[in-house]
Amino acid sequence: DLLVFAAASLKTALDEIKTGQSIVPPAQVKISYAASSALAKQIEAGAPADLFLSADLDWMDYVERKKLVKPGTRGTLLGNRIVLIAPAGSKASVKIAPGFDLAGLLGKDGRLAMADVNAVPAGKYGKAALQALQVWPSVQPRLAQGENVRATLLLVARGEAPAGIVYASDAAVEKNVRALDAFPANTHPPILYPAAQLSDSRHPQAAAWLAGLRSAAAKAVFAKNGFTVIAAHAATN
Amino acid sequence: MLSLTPEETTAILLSLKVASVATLGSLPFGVLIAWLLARKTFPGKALLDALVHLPLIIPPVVTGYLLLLLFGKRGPLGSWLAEIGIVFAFRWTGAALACAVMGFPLLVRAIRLSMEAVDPRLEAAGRTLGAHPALVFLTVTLPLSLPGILAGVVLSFARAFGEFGATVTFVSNIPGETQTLPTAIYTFTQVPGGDAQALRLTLISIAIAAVAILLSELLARRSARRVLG
Amino acid sequence: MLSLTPEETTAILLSLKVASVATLGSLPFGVLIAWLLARKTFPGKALLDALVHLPLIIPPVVTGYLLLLLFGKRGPLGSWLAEIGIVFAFRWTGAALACAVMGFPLLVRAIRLSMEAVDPRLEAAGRTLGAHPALVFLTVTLPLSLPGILAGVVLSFARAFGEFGATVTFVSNIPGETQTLPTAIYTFTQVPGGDAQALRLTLISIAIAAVAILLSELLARRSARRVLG
Amino acid sequence: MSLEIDIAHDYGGFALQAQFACAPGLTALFGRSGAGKTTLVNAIAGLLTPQRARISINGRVLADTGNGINVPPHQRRIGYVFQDARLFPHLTVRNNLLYGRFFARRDDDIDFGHIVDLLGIAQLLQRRPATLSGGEKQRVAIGRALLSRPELLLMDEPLASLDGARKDEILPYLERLRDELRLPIVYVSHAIPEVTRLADTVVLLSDGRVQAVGSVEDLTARLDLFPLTGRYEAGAVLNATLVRHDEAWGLSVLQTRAGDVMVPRLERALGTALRIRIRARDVTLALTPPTGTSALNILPGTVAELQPSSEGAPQVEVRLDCHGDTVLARVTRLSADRLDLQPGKPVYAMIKTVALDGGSLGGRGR
Amino acid sequence: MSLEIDIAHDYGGFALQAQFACAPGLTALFGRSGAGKTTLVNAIAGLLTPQRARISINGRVLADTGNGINVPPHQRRIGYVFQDARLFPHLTVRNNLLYGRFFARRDDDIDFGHIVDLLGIAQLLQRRPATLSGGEKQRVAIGRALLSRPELLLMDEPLASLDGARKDEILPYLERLRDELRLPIVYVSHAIPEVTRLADTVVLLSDGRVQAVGSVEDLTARLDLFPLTGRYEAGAVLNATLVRHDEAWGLSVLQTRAGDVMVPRLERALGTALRIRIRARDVTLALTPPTGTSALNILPGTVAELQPSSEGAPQVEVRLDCHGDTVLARVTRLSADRLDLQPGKPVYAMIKTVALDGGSLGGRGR
Ligand SMILES: Nc1ncnc2c1ncn2[C@@H]1O[C@H](COP(=O)(O)OP(=O)(O)OP(=O)(O)O)[C@@H](O)[C@H]1O
Ligand SMILES: Nc1ncnc2c1ncn2[C@@H]1O[C@H](COP(=O)(O)OP(=O)(O)OP(=O)(O)O)[C@@H](O)[C@H]1O
Ligand SMILES: [Mg+2]
Ligand SMILES: [Mg+2]
Repeated sequence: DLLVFAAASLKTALDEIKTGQSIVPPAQVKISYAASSALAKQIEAGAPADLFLSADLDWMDYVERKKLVKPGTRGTLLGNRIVLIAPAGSKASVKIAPGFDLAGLLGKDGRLAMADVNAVPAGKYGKAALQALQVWPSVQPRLAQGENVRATLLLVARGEAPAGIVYASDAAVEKNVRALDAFPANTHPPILYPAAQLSDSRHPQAAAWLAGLRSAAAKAVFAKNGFTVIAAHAATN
Repeated sequence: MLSLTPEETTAILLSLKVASVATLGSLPFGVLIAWLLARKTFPGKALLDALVHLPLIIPPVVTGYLLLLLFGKRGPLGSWLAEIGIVFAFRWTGAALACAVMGFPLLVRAIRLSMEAVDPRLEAAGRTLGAHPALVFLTVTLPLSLPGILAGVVLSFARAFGEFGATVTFVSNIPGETQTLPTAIYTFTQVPGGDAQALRLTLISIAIAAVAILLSELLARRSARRVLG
Repeated sequence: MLSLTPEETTAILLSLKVASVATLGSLPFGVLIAWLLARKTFPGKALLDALVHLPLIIPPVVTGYLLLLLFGKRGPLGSWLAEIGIVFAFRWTGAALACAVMGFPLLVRAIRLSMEAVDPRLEAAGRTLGAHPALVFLTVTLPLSLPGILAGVVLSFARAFGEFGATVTFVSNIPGETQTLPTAIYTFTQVPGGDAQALRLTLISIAIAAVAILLSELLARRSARRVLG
Repeated sequence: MSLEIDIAHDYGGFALQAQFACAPGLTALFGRSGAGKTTLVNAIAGLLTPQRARISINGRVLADTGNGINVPPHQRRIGYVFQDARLFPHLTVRNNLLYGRFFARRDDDIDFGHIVDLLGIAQLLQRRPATLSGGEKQRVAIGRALLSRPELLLMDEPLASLDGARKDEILPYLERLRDELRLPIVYVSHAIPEVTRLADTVVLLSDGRVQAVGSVEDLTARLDLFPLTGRYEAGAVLNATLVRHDEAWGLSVLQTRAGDVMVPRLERALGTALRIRIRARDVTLALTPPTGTSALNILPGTVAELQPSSEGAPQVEVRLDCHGDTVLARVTRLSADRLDLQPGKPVYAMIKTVALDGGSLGGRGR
Repeated sequence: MSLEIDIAHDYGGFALQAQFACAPGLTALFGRSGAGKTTLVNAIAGLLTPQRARISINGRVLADTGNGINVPPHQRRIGYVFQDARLFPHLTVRNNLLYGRFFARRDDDIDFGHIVDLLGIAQLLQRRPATLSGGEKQRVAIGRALLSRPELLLMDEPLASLDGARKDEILPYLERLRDELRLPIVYVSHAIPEVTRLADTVVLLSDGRVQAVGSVEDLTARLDLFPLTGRYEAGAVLNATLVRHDEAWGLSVLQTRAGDVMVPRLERALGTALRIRIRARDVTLALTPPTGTSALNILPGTVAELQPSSEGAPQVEVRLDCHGDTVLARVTRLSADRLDLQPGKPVYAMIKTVALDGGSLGGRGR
């Protein structure tokens, strides 16, 4: 079987692509979804995976440094954006700009839901953006950092937190939240989902399957799920 | 390697507080439920029994999610409790609640096991000596269940000390408020190259918990010696 | 709502297999360690005691990672075991190992608690009747520890049935091989809109585990009735 | 007190069906192993809820299944010395002893120090039950029940594993409790000497049924009950009054209808009503008043009835009528033949004074 | 068998120090509650490792702290009837009984059915110990120990909570085990009748020390031990030979040096050597050979010694020399005075045949 290690956030899209008609070559494919960190360490420990789809660059770099990526196969598959969200019923409206009143949006004792700002990519990007916009010091004591983006989303969706920062792809699917505004792309490092074939991969269709993920049909599915499709020329990242 | 950052010290102290409060706070309920399960028959007992085990079966993240639904600011229980001044959301109390819930099956099982081993004939003797059943429970059943209570406390404490999934989902990871040792460890595991740091904190965590376990063993042995002579 | 996808059916069956193998496989070791802790004194006993509790204290992700380091294909134990044909890495056996390790403290504690409650005078009686201490253990101590063994098995099974952090870190989440019910649930919690799915699987998981728990209760009650008359 | 009992309980395999009322004082429950004694006592204590029960003490109804009354054990104010000691293993001997007293919350008219001394457990007070010897446990259990200040005392073979000397210390104390504090006692025992010495009423249980109820005098003299009471221990009980002390020889003289009986010196006031049990095996019969023997007591009477102890046994039990009192004698068939014993025949019963010792003499309750 | 014991053990507060050797047969351990009987028996079984011990049976050393020998309990082949029954609660009565037999792995010369019948536990075989009565538990425990085919049997108050009738069934069986299977038995009891009937050697323990060791004959006749053995039970033991059965009257005649003694019919072969115990309280003294009485046994003798039972007691113990055999009689001081008893004075000891029943007659070991 072709074994794909993919970041858990890609599940909806990848499952659709896997079962969809003729997007990728028909093959016995198994996809193991987990945190990028876990997958990377498993690859390091000799996991029999063929492809690795990471949710951030750091863990792909980690794997590549260990010489576990088949040279020339790494490319950027997708992009994403981070957005500021509020519960669906919220009346708030803000325009993200340098120094915007994020703390005011949180009210007296509200908290800003984010993924872990030191460990989870979405959190790291959010922190970078807030720093660039010079609002970081005003909200830093008022963070509620989740284990991952999903936890963040949940806090806002349940109204526990009046605002949060998540991927656009997440906000697009969750009905109970409303995206207030997207963070400008230049306020944080690019959010990219790299993909690569692993050096131990012997599966004959691995390369073709990876290519299939970049097909137009696949891109349509990704786009539908809120991801940014990266132009072909950036694929060599 | 063992010099701690202020943030880590805070996390350790918080973990101790959370685990202690979780364990001691759930103890009365644990004793009560264990007693019901060990000594009573009533309709719905099987249900209660299964319910107590739930936090073991349900993935911690889901437990955290359910706690959020129930005890969050908007949750049915959370909003009601907030009115009487009890707030769990984003507070260390919430972390304690999560840990208490996660450790509860362990606490109950251990106490129940010991209670079931208490000879009902001793309880009968207590009653013939004029003690109300509630007093018999306090003066006979409970002291004789001490091994189980200690074991339950140890398990629950250890579990609380290591709990992370439900806690972080329920009350997030707020340094100084809800960032316990395991949350801090988790953070390190998520950054490339953070292994060493994670391992360091893990060792600290183990050392602290080990001391707690050993203390409890000493206590248990002393109480056993008293009973066995 | 309860119609299952083939993948889910696979995950359920796999979970059952993993949890059963984990529990039954660890049982002999659990009994042995429980006996050592309950009845013997030896240097390093306190250490062993603390060691047994480790999987409770260490965050599951770290436990999974340590298992990966030890039992992975390149790990010191994993490479050695691979030579004699035992492979854990990325196999269901690995999931079972992870679950066994996570449930081990619960298993040992429950059994130990029951063993400590066995009256040593009965064991002495067995010995005067000519039974070798090992046979006394098998014919007296062990049967009388049955409540604890059952409780330990239930706790360990339930834990295994809900275990996710260590499993997914150690053996990943490969459908049909290592994707157990909790890891499948986890995957759903990681995608937007997966909540309903996650909840559905959680309910299924609860239902199955509840049946297992109730069965064990019946067994326990029957064996208790036999002893108490 | 009057204790009224009507109980039916079926374990499946063993059924207890007991109905009787007892006079004030001490009621002895007597019966073979497995006869249902402990079951009955448990029902009185409220530890067993029989399928049908009506139990009342002095009119206070403790249980009545008909009316749904079932006073819980802790409100029955019944002290229970269990067949197994059932000491609390986590408490010291002292705290075991004080347990009931604490919950009884009553005036301290039973003295802790006195009971501890009586039972010889003063040096054990700091110990825990696990290290006590069998008899020590039993003594602590007796003390615990006594100190709970019960209104009824249930004792299930309380002296079974005590040595004779200790028994001789405890029995008079039980007698005093019965008489001075008017504490009713239900006493289970296999030891006839204990029973006859203490009991006002004897209840004979056999296979879960009450075989006979009556005064000690009646039951121990009934020849048909010997298979249950035991042949060896057969004897008759006479009511007596203490009329004289003979200080010089250390003897006391008791007056009975049958005649005066000399017994070893009793520490009782003149005029005390007593019971004296004369075991059939201790009675030698003679046709003429014997002289020149060491037997001090010679009671004239007439043979009332002869009955072989059992089919083909070498002995016969001879019931004598001695001026209205019954005296039982057991003699061999050979002797009966040689002496030509027949109902109506006048004979002399010889009884040694030393045969009438502690086990045969009991203070009479009320 | 010869059992040699030399044990010292200190619990802190209680110290046992016992050194003695016993003759083959049954050794009775006798002593007050807390004297150290159970401790001693536990040491023999190997359940207690004394601070100093040398224990051997027939030369087989079971423990020798000097040489570091300590045979583990399961290899000692010692059957132990515990003071508390200690049945296995998870096994049926049947499996409790079979437990030891299974591990003994020896030829089945002890019959399961027979023992079950003897102990009257046939209808209990499917039950579990929790539902048994106190005496039923005790009987199962006896059966379990017997069926393990031990080479030495330790019995710690095995009959304490059994009724007289049941005792009378079990005691002869123990006698048979002792004599026919030559099974040595160490028997702890508070009941002198049991002890004297069965014992070849009596060990008197008091406060952890051996007070006296000797044959039943010696010890029960030793006047100085009465405070420990109990006055009530004082008596002398005569060696006898069964010389005649009197089928018509259901009697047997025993020959002793003191003279012929008639006892109730014994189911023994003529010529059997027996022991007969005559309790001092059962002996009436007469100055002339009594006639016309129901007492069948009249032994002539001379007064050898008079001793007051205790300071100021109303009785004296009279030791008679009857043609070389010792007979003890207890009479009041008054009688002694009236009869003018003096050493050297010829007297006649009258003993009722019915007083010489089950409790007094024991088969003689070897
Ligand atoms: N729970 C039970 N289930 C079935 N039978 C029982 C139960 N409890 C007691 N029995 C039986 O009832 C009978 C009476 O028991 P009980 O304990 O009252 O006897 P006892 O007269 O006290 O005898 P002992 O003198 O041996 O103590 C016994 O034959 C016993 O086996
Ligand atoms: N573990 C112990 N620690 C301290 N003292 C003990 C211990 N075990 C027994 N003893 C004491 O040793 C003494 C002898 O005990 P043992 O059980 O041998 O008495 P026993 O002769 O069998 O008495 P009984 O007839 O009452 O059963 C008792 O006074 C008892 O309290
Ligand atoms: Mg009983
Ligand atoms: Mg003893």
